[in-house]
Amino acid sequence: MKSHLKIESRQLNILFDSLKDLGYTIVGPTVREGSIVYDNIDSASGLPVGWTDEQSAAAYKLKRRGDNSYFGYNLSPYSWKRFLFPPRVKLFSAAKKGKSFKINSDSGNASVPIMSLPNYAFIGVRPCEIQAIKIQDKVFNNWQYIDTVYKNRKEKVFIVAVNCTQAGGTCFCVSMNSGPKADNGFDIALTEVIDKGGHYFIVEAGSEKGNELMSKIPHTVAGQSEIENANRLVQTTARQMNKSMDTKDIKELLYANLESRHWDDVATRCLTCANCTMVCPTCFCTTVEDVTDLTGENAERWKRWDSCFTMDFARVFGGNFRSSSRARYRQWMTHKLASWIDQFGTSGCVGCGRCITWCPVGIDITEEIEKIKEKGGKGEYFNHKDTKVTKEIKKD
Amino acid sequence: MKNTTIKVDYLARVEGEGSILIKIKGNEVTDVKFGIFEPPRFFEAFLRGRKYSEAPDITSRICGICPIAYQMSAVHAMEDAFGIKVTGQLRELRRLIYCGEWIESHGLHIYMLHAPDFLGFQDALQMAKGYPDIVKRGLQLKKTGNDIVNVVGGREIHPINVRVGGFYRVPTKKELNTLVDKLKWARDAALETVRWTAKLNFPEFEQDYEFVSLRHPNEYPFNEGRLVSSKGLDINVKEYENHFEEEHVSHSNALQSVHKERGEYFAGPLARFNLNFDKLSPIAQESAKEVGVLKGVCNPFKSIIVRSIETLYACDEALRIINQYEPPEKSYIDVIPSKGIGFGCTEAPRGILYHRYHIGDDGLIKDAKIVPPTSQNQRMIENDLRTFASSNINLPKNELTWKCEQTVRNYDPCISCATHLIKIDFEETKI
Amino acid sequence: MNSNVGIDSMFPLPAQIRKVVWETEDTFTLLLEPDNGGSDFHFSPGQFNMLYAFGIGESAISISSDPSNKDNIAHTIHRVGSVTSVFSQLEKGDVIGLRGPFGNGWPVEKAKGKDVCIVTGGIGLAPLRPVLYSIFNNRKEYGKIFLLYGARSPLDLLYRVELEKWGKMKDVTVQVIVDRCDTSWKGHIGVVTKLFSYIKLNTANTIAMICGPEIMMKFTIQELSQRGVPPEQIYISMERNMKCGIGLCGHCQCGPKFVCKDGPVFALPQISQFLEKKEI
Amino acid sequence: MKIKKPKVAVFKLASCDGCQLALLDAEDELLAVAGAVDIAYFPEASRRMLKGPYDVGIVEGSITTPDAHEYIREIRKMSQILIVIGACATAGGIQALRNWKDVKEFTSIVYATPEYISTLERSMPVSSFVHVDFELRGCPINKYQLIEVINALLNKRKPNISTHSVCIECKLKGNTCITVAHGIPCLGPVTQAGCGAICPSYKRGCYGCFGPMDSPNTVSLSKHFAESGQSKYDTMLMFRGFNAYAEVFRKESDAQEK
Amino acid sequence: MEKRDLSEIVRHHPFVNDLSEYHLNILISCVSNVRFAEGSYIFHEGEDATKFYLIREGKVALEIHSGEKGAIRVQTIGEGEVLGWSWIVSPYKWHYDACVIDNVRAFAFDGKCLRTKCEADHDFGYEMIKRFSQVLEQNLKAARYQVMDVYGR
Repeated sequence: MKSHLKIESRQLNILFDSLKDLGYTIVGPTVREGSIVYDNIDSASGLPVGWTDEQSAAAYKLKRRGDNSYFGYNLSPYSWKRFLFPPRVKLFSAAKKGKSFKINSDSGNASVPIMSLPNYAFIGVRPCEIQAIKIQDKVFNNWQYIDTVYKNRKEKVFIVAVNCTQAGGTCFCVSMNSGPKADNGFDIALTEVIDKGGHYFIVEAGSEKGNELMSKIPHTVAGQSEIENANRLVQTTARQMNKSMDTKDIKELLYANLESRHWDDVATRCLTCANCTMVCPTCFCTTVEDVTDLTGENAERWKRWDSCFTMDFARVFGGNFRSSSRARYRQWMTHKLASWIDQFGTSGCVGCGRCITWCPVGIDITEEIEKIKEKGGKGEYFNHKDTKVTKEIKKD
Repeated sequence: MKNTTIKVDYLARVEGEGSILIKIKGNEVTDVKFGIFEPPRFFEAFLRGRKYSEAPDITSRICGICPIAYQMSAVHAMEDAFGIKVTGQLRELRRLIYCGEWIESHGLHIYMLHAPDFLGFQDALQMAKGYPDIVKRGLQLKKTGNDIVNVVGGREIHPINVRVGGFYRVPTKKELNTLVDKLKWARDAALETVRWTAKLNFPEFEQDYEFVSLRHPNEYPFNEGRLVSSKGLDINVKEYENHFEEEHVSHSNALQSVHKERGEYFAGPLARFNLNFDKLSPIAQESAKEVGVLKGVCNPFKSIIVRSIETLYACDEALRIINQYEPPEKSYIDVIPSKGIGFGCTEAPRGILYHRYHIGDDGLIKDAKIVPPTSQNQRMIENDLRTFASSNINLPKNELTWKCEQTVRNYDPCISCATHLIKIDFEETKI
Repeated sequence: MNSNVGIDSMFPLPAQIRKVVWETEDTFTLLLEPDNGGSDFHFSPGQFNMLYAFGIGESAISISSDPSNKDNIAHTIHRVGSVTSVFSQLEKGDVIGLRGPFGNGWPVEKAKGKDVCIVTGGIGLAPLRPVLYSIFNNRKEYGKIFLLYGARSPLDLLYRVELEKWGKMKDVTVQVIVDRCDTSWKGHIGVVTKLFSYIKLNTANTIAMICGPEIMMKFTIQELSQRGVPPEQIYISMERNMKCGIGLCGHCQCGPKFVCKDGPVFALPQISQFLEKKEI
Repeated sequence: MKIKKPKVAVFKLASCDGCQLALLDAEDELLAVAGAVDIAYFPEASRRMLKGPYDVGIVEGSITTPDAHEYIREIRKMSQILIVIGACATAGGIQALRNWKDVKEFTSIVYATPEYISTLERSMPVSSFVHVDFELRGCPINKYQLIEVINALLNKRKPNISTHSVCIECKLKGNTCITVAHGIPCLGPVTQAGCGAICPSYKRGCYGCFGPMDSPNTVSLSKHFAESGQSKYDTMLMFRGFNAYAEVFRKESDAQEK
Repeated sequence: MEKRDLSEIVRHHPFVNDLSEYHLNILISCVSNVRFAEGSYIFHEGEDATKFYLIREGKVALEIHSGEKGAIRVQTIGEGEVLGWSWIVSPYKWHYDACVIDNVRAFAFDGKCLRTKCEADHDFGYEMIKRFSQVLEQNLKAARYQVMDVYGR
């Protein structure tokens, strides 16, 4: 069993200083114009001290907590995806050379030497976000071809996880098995405790780097009751969660309901604006843009985030595989919750609830699953033949 | 010159679609028409029933060259109607964004629209072949103006950040500081521009104009002040319509504004300069003195120098505002719309721009009146054409034609602005 | 198998055009030689390359040449968009970019000892030509070969000389059908599935490979199934909007499959459930 | 090696001039553009007015007069490729607000030819009269998009002009959604990207100046506005703005009046 | 040829190979053996549709004539297929020209004879309708796919 350590809250700044000493650029939660975002911060005072956020479908609000907690909020609008998998990267630049062309060797983000990348330390990574990073590892860094932009960034990052001591209004990590406590995938993990005993953090180190860092920060070995306090907070958080998703046979459910009338119903509400995919910590689709200068002598290729909700996404010359918004929403949800499992051996959803909070019209993925189940369950749209085929595919 | 007609069907290097027609019989100019055939767009009509808060964005679409002017006149008129006064840093930011528009618009006019006339080029792109560095300097100067509008307003054309009561978001100090080095360069470039334009060849042409502009007790006017003229006018903006009226002439899709008693008048840089020379910053005044252009300049061809001096002033003023800038707590003053009438008049790059709105209980616009600078100068432009053509009647036709075009360009007329309305009694139109 | 793994998997390598062959009015074949010589370039029938027109963009193009011929890597291209239009204007000696080969291939190994029935339409013949070459290179290892090929009109037929040559080979049946024509055409007219009337399939021992527009593949599958070819013996090649070619950009999904990395060739049971549904 | 430079002409119809100004506002690129193409007709910038035909015609402004009808057909004939720029040319512009008003009365005062009245009642996009090869959206257009279109034409590629929602741009920038976080009504989810999501970046709601995105669900958004307490009149005004006559927005604003 | 032998040979044709002996015999009562040489026309548009054919060998192209474009071939019918359905659909006129493009051997069935038998024996009539409606459905489907121009884009 891992040993639990304890840091007093007033010593949190030493953690910042130690990370800086190790050459890290610190990114953490901070208040910017009415929301808690992940941005560069210098010290613990940059954290959203005493702030929390209230989240529900299509609503987000900052509020005062009435205490001095550093991590008393739930989740920022954006995940760490922005830093590990930036929204726009240059893949290469190239120049014409006679009839041929030459790729400039140091031209793109893909070929940026790993040494010159920023050394990020992420502070305040939630357990669901750790799960999301693990999922992106499987997407980008798990077969013959890898995303070097992601891989190089991921390799260097130092992760300070913070376990959740309250549940947000759109959280359902318990259903997705991704929180409210992180068991691994971090360098150190903190649980913030404020009680009669004071304001302190229970710390677990999850890597050699983590142990090394802890050796630089004044700490004590946590007492049993303190550990229990922390555990109790996490357990309460799990119980507080008022959203859930039944994931049993969810893949089979969705595969069996590809023609459910319910997709038409969602399509009347869905704006196909793509917000859900942008804020999702695991969505990974990209497109490329080729550009030239006016002379046509120099060219660049850029990669940027894309979304299965755009009309161009599945367009080929002469047609579009998914021109209806019904098909696009179905693609997103079925991919996230079902086909992802076939592709990467894990669900693509971590239960962070961002797609619910940030959908401008408040479409709630957990509710939609319930409705599909209800309608499918009636047998009206449930095609038993299809489920059989699904099982055959599994064997394949 | 015998009987001849000078005809320019499509006047180039002005914003919008205008034409010139001058008929000459023997040694006499018998007819002059500065025609505007730009199609009318009925802004006053469709402003009715729109929310007061939409006026700055909608009226900015009257003109893509000076959208800030429209936004500023609109917000001041609305605030006047609701009895609100925007002060402090918010007021300064409004001056700053206006500086941006002046620098951009003047830069465009000096280098791309007007200077080619003096140097005998069809356009600035051709001029760039002979004077590459000068054209590049002009572009860079203009760009600095755009940069200000961009940072404060969100984009160069039809900025999105201006609202009644202030701004949607105020810039951070850091954002404004990115402009400082550019502006310092621009201030030097503007000074060079003053010196360069002063060396151009100017036709002998001086007229006894009535200059009309705003005048503010403490500053060179952008947004506020009384309306004054070189012939003794001194009124509150609210009284504008008591003293000025618009007339419809058959050859133009735009209304011509005249002083009720004295007829045509002159608005724009030359008017501002002559009526507010004392309020220019020291560096601007010095540059004027250096090139010998002083208060009382009455040659409209020299407006290119005055525009340069105003550009220099705007750079200087922008730097002053940025230096002392502290972001205000709130980006706007709360606005509670109420029934009433509001007036606004600000100094567009081309001259005074007057707005008047009648607002209902519901905050909706009941009636709007807008008088853009080009409408105000239109009659004077015709006058200048007549005088100029009469006194240069012996020039070869091509040369006279070009010189007449240049005479119009002295005013930097913005025809898109001028044709925001036509003579229609909207009162009778069912909305 | 792939030399360009990792960092440069997104970098196109220059490849010189050795020859341009116009197959029809709007379809042409580029014979390419990669910069490093073709010697490293191995591919399986059915794989594709991402071809790059400098500054314009990329297009996923199947390789249409004989896998045993290392000198000329052929791509038969239908001129439809801006990238392929640029390709259509190129000449011998011009250089384009190449990434690949990507994707899996046709089951040429599994088909050994069996009859092979190839059903294609339009440009769909191109990715199957390497299969025919492979089979003819190892002719004894295969049974009867059927090639059923549909095209828009007689003028749109690809590889006409080869079609004729193949048709004369022993135990090879080539049947061609067109959608429309004038009276000079003496061949079949109608949809490609009609050609099944004229051949005799040993359904239990036949591997079917289909490539063409999705709708054509759908009715071909129906026909094959009706005739009793088991689904696991039917293979199809899918088309999607491929951007990266290496399973990272997400564009080419069809159900749980990434067409670029799990396909483009699929055994029918892998994909049939999704193929049946609209707009998957 | 270089082939003859393409002849480009810039034409103006009913508009504010802002979109053609965007070309002059591209200070850093202007001279390069002028080097790559022959700007043969551009009255706002030059006295030099070469006759057609032109390789590329760029049109700003909407059709509001009978003369403009004829003019645009002439322009079409003269231009091998016709690009229309800005909300006026692509959707009738802000002056299309007249399309809802009774202009019969005042048009008959102004123009004597009654058979033209019906056409004058409306401000219409160029594509209602002639075939258009490319429509560049925006009130005003984004100058970088204009350069991109010219660049793409010169280099024979497809312009990188996205037709998806403003939301994607907004999120790429890293903005926090102002609708969700601050309750500010925003047309971003139904509006085409291209402006750089400036309004949300300045904490105000998008007012739709790039027109409808490629698959806008205005009905759902309006419903959400209503549920958030916005009046039908205010929602009507939002859709009836700078792209009021773009079909989807027009239908939605009409629906709000029912 | 003996009836017995004829029924054996006709039964080989896929169109009727699952027909009951009884119905096959009715059919055969109206049959004749025919040959057409390449280049000849079996029937022309507008003529009375007096027959249908089961093709045993060879190939027939259906043509439509349009003034300026000349003959357009829309479908071919070959071995194992059936040519002609107009005999069963009022007003019993051919809609195409049938041009032989490969020497044809076929069974011809007399339409008028069959129609009388269909009226007399509705079971037989229903059997015919079932088979010919399938031919019509396939033709319709094929025509639709061809119109879609799936390879053309």
